[in-house]
Amino acid sequence: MDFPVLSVITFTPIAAALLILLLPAQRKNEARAVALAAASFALILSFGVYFNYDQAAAGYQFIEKYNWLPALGISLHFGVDGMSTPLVLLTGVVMFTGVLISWGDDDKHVMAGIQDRPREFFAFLFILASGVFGVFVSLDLFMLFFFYEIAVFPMYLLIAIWGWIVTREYAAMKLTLYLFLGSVVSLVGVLVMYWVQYQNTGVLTFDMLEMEKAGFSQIFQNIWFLPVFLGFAVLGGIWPFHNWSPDGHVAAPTAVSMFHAGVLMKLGAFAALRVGIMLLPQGAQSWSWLIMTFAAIAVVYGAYIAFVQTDFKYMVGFSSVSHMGLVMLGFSTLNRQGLLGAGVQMFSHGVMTALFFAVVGMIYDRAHTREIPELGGMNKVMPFAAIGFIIGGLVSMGMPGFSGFIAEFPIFMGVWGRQWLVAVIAIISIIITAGYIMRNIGQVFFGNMPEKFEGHLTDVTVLDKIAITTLCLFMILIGLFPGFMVPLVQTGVENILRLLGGA
Amino acid sequence: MTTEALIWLIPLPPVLAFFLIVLFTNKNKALSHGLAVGAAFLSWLGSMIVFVRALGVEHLGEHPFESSVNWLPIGDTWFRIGVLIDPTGAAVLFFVSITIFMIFLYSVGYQNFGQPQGGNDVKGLPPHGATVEEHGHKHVVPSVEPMYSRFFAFLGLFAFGMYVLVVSDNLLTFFVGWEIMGLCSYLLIGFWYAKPSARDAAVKAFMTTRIGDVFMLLGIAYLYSATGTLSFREIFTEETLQVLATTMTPVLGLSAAGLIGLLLFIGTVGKSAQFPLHVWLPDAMEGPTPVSAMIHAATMVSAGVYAVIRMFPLITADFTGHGLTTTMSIIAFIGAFTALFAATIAVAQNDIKRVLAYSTISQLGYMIAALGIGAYVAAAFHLITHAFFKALLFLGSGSVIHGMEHGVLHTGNHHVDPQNMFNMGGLRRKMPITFWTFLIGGFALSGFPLITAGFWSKDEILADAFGHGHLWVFGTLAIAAFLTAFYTMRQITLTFLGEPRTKEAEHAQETPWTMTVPLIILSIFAIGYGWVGIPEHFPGLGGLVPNWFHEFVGGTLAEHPEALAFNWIPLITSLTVALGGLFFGWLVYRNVNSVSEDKLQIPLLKNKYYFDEAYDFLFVKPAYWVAETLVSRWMDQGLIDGILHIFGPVTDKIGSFIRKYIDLLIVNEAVGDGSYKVTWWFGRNLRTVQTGRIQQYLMFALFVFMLVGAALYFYFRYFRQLA
Amino acid sequence: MVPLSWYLILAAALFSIGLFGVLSRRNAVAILLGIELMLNSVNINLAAFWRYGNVLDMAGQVFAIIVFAVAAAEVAVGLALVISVYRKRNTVIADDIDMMKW
Amino acid sequence: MNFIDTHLLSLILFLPSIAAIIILFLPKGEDKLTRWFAFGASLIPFLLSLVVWFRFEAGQPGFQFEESYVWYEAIGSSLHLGVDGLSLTMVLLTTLLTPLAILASFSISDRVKPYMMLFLFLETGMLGVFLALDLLIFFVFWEVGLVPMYFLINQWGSANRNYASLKFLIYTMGGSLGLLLAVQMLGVLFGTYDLLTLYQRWNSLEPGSLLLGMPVQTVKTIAFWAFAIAFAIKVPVWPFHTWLPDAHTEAPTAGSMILAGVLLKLGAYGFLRLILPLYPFEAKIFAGALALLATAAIVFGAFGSYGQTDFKRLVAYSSVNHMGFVVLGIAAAGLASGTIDANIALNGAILQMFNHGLSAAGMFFLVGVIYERTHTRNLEEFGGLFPLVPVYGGILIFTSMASLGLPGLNGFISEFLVVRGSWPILTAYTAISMLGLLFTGAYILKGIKKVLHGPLNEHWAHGEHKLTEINTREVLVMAPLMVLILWIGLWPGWILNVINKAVGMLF
Repeated sequence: MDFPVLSVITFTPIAAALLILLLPAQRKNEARAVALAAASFALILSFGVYFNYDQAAAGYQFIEKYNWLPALGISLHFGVDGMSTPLVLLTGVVMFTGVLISWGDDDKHVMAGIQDRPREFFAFLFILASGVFGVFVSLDLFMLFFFYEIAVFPMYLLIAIWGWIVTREYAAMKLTLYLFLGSVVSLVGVLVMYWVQYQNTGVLTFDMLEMEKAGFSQIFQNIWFLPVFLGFAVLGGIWPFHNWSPDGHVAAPTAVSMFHAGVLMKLGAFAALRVGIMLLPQGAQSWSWLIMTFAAIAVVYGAYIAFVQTDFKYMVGFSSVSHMGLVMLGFSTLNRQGLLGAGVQMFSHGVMTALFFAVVGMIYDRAHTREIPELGGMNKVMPFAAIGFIIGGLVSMGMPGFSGFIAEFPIFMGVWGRQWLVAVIAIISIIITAGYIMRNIGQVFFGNMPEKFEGHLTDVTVLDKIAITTLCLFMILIGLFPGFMVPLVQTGVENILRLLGGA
Repeated sequence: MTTEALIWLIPLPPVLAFFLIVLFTNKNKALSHGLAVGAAFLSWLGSMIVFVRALGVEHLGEHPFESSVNWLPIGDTWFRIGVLIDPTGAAVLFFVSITIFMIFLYSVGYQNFGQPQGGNDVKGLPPHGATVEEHGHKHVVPSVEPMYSRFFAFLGLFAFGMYVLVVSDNLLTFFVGWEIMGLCSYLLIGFWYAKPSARDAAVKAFMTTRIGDVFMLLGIAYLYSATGTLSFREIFTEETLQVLATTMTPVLGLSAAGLIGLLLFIGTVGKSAQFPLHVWLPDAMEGPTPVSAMIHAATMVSAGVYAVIRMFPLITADFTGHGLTTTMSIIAFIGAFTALFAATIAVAQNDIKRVLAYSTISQLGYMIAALGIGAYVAAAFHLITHAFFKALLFLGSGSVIHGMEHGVLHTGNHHVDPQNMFNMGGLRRKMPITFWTFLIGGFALSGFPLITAGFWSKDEILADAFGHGHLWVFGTLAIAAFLTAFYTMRQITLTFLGEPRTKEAEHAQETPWTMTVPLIILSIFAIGYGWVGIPEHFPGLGGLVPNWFHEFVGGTLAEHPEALAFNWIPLITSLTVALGGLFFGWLVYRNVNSVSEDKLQIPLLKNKYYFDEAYDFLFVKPAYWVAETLVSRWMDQGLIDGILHIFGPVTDKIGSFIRKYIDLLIVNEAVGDGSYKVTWWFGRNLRTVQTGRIQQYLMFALFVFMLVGAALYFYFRYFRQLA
Repeated sequence: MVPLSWYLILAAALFSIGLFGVLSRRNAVAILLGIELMLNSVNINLAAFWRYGNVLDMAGQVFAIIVFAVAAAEVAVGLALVISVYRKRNTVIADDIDMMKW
Repeated sequence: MNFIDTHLLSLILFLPSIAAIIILFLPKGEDKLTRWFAFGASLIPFLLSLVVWFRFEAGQPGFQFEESYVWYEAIGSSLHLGVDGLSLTMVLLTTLLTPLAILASFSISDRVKPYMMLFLFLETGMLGVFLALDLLIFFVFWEVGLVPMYFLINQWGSANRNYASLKFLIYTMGGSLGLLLAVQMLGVLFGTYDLLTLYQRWNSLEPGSLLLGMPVQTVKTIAFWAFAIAFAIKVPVWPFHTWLPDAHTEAPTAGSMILAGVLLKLGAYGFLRLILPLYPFEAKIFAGALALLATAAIVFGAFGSYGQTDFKRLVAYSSVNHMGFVVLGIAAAGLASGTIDANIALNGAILQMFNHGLSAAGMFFLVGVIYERTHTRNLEEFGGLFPLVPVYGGILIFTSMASLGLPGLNGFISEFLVVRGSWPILTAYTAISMLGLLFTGAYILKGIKKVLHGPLNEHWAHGEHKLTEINTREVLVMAPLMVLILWIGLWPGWILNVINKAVGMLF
């Protein structure tokens, strides 16, 4: 591994953030340009990682290891496997598109994107991005935690400063409390694991590859699995700790919503998988029923609530609660298909919901309302966005031919393998999803346009179109050729199954 | 060319004519009717050749002309279709081809070919006549039918249907022809579709016959699944019939043969307008007259009877010779009843065509009754003779109407109905050819002794009924025969005899040759055809000509029906009823000059026993109600959609319930914001400790310090020693 | 010569006076003076223990000197604060200086 | 050339989509170009399927022209295509109707590009179902077909289109949830979705054993109904039919043509391709229930049709009535599979699918033709139009007669075969269904009577409302249909031979 690609990816955003902060405040476009450059760079690198990952070899690759605090066995240990590689790519994509759509247009009639202090905005956004990358790539539990917190903290500022004026303080505070509470709980768990592992093996290390071999006792795993898993899963929006996320989505500015739903929630899910399931497999075995229950509830529950939302962003927010529920459902099956589906679903949902929020943001920037009944006829002014949203909608209702189906189908298969009843219950969500997606598409894009909008709305910008296209491409690509991603995820799944004792 | 090949070709010319006219020549009238009449002529020629060749064959019954080809692949075998000409077929082909040809020819004149185009004629309505300028003064002449070509196209298709039906060797293609005729009758009855009456009559005809057809289809399906074939020759083998006769069905204790026969017969009831499905036929008069002739005489209704004749071996499969089977008695009853019942209605009709229509129903009843009692030959015989003279009568009546219309156009008084017999009278002088031919037809219909064909066929039926001891059938038919003679004479009297009752009648004109020639030809057959079937034991005439028809057609059946011993009673009966009926008819109506003087205008009869009204009330209206209200409104839109529409709101309810009472209330308030509130509360209440007064802090510090100091002091002072 | 205890008593008394001053006076300057007294009492202790203890060990004196320095710095800062407060609010009464309090 | 030979089916399947994507890059505003391109593109699959049709060896058992590509290894699903006599007939129908439908929609001038693209995608969706030999692929295309149709209705439909399209989509998706679950279960049980494998292994489960903690029979029964309901909604069988009149009525003309012509067949095809082979036992048990629904569909469909005042709804209900015969035949075959009667019934059912495809498409097109001119579908507002549009009238009567089941035209053959086949098996139901057959006549004649016959409604006679005669393009759309209708009516051997052989080998 000549070129330390992972660490470069991880630290590019934060470097860019510093660079941006050095720029004078009024040089908005320079700030944007730097941001875009950095995002593109990260995207290209993550593509590189994605396509250079050797599926035949599987396992962890692009490994880098630097001592950081040897005394405590903390090292900067990076590496990706089949599970995290797609997520790295996802982060790159969302980051890139996020920058594009929040490029902003200082023209006063449009008021799209971010005009207010873009410099700071992008800085914080990129710090967040670094954190996200870090979590996905780090193989060191301490580092993982470290980046985790880095990812969570800028959220507060981003929402509180650039968010929707009405609820931003409330939402930001709520989000922060939830997430820190969760991470504290899991931190306790992590430290306990650290010490117990020390007692068992006599080696002080946070290296997860080592800790996998720690051989925690059944009792220990049963006790500590829940705190660790749930603590992380809070960020994954698991029911009943999901409530921060819709509020957060709604309050956050568009790009942040994209990051938030598209990547941050995956962060939680991924950490829960990496730390919870992979380090405490037996615990996962014995608690899977509970996780499955929570997940199943979340799936249906989220769909139902989304069905009745009149606020466009709340609708999307709850739909992602439902979809993240599917991810958790996949985890809880602990079998091949389920985990595979969950892995793909993390990517698929990330792209899809990012697209959703992007489009919703574009509409809100122009119509200045998110009340679905007040909207209508958007297809006339922004056909491109309409098509994008429709594709996203089809993905979210699990329509074959799109990534959603590729992801959900194996999840349900996995559930069949465990408990067919849950599959039967959870499947209801598909039809409800179809219901609200189609109804709202019909209203927002094809309904009658209120006369107050006539002639006042403008089409989306070219950058927006690029962003939409990029996101759509991934969903269709995976939908038509599962081979693009599935085998990769499969290698990761095999590793997990090995830890689970070849379930 | 082999006879089989020829038979294959017979139906083709008319259908070719149909397509050619529809696709290409419909703009050109002359070309169109040229095609149609030419086609009819070709088919007639072919039929004649086939007929003559058939006469030449010994035992045609055992070795008929037949050939067939694969048509439908069924499992490992094929369903074959083909042609078959056995004696009955040949005989039917003979009269069918002639009448069809005549009718085609007649139509040319009837639709006023060569007349000018009417000024205000529109498609879909009968022509109103055209005004022409003739040396000085303008006067109105009949105008040519606007849809002239279309008419011939339809006729062609119709003829095709009939030929297919006659020559087909299996029930399926038989049914095909049968239905094609149904379609054509629909199209032709509704030819003047812009007239609501015509339109409704067409629908009525189609639907009523379709009721029968549906049952017939079932019968065919049943027969097919029971025997595995639909070919007549294969079904009518000894063992097949035996099997059918012996297998019992749950329905009315009928044998399979009986049930199938019954189902097929219901088809006939529809087609041949037997009671209770007779209602469509009189309304069918809405069509142009040649159509009526086609439907009533030559083809369609005959087809019904022909079906029963074809199926005769099946129907009589379990018939031992004495004691009719259930099926046969049903058939006999319906036939006899229809014969009488229709005759009574005919007595009170004033429309020249309606009289004939009802007489047709009644005559068909004759044949059906005859078949019901097993008089195969007699039925076939009457079928043929009737075809001739009834076609003659219809065309004659058409000619009369045409003449009257001429008068109407002349006077310009369109309120005069040219079909009402009370507007006529004395036409014998105006249109002699029509009169004489009509007279012949009428006499044949009433069975005027010895010279007319009707006499021989009808007499044979009566003789059969009497000879086999079905006296009730015999009685009914006898009365019917009397009525027949009576209303026929009434018609002739009112139409031709006496003096013209209206100016229109005075100005009536003889019709062109294209119409009269067919009349003449047909009248020849109406007389001559009877002589081929004179019973050999008939006094006097018996020996002169051999009963060729009996031999020939009888040969169709497996066991040849024996000739009936002669008996005076039926002969005398038929003589008396025929002559008596004619005489009374003349007596009563010779000086009746207006409807009011007619004693027989009984409402019950005039309104056909109120059958239309009853059916409308019993079937049509309920059907509408079921369709529009029950199924569409209540079941589909009400019940099913109602249930579907519940889903949306229910989802909404559940969703908002979860959101309101679980998500916001419990998850959000209790768990989420709740924890934050608790923290807040503690902070709010603990902050009073912080006064900001340094002295207080220090006091507090000092106090604590002393406390700790004291504690330590005592600790060391005592516990150390204890330790 | 004078026994050690006398010095200690003196120091204790001085400390108590200082402490009393700190706790009782409302004038910020007075509080500062109190603090000074307490610091000086400490110095006395240090000096006394040096003299009666191991003379070669200089720790006592060193600490005393450190205390001087600290005291001087403290007085400087403290008085500066007091003066600026006085400039702003025309008072040196500790209780009235409550803008940080909520 | 060699490539084409070896990839015939996948070419047929994907060419339309490729064409659709090309359309995306055609210059804007070039409606004429777009139309003709779409038309031409849809002709290619038709020609290819003709090639397949003629190269197809009817006698040979099993599937032909098989192709298999890796698709979703992870869960054991591959893009496995192949045809037998049954699917080939349907493929031919689809590839024939699509160009006609596109030709029929040349009159569309609003957003031509997306319209044509959706149409071509729709074709791929439908073909996929017919060609798939992999359960998952089957399901994929089954669902994919919905989307273009939804937008065709929702975007180019008439007044009530939102309701209709949503009802169509949600209803069908909801119906296929059960199918989805059952498919997943099969996949989990056997680790593969390959139909040919499933046929054997699913049926070779010994009855005593347990599946997912339930006896095999119970599982099979549930799965059977899951399949059956999904297909029954699509067919549609009474009482799942109410989406159909709405969808048909609101859809654009060409949309209804395809909807009636092909989409309904998907359901019936599902019965034939999946239910009968996978659940012979359950099919036998529940054939009665199925036949009951079918009969209800026949009778109520006819009555419902008779009760309509909207011309298009009338025709829509007629589809319910006609597809009822298909299901009746299938039920009969399920009850007595293997017997000659069953074969006849199936022959009839499959042929009826094809025939109804022709006649229903024709009928809907004709309704569309007059709707485009008069902008009304209310039967009461027509009347006596025959003199104004003689050619149209003739075509309408011809097509109506085909759908009425007039002997000599195609409808009769199939209906007769169904009746003949089910009579000995389901005598009572067959007898009752005759009532439906009777009323078929009633509503067809009602349609003709109200539109063509009767006194001329002067409103259409002159002025700006003057009704114009059907134009050449429209006649060209009808011509192939009419030819086929007549041809099959007179000489069904050519197609029935293929069907019959397939039926003989399959069931």
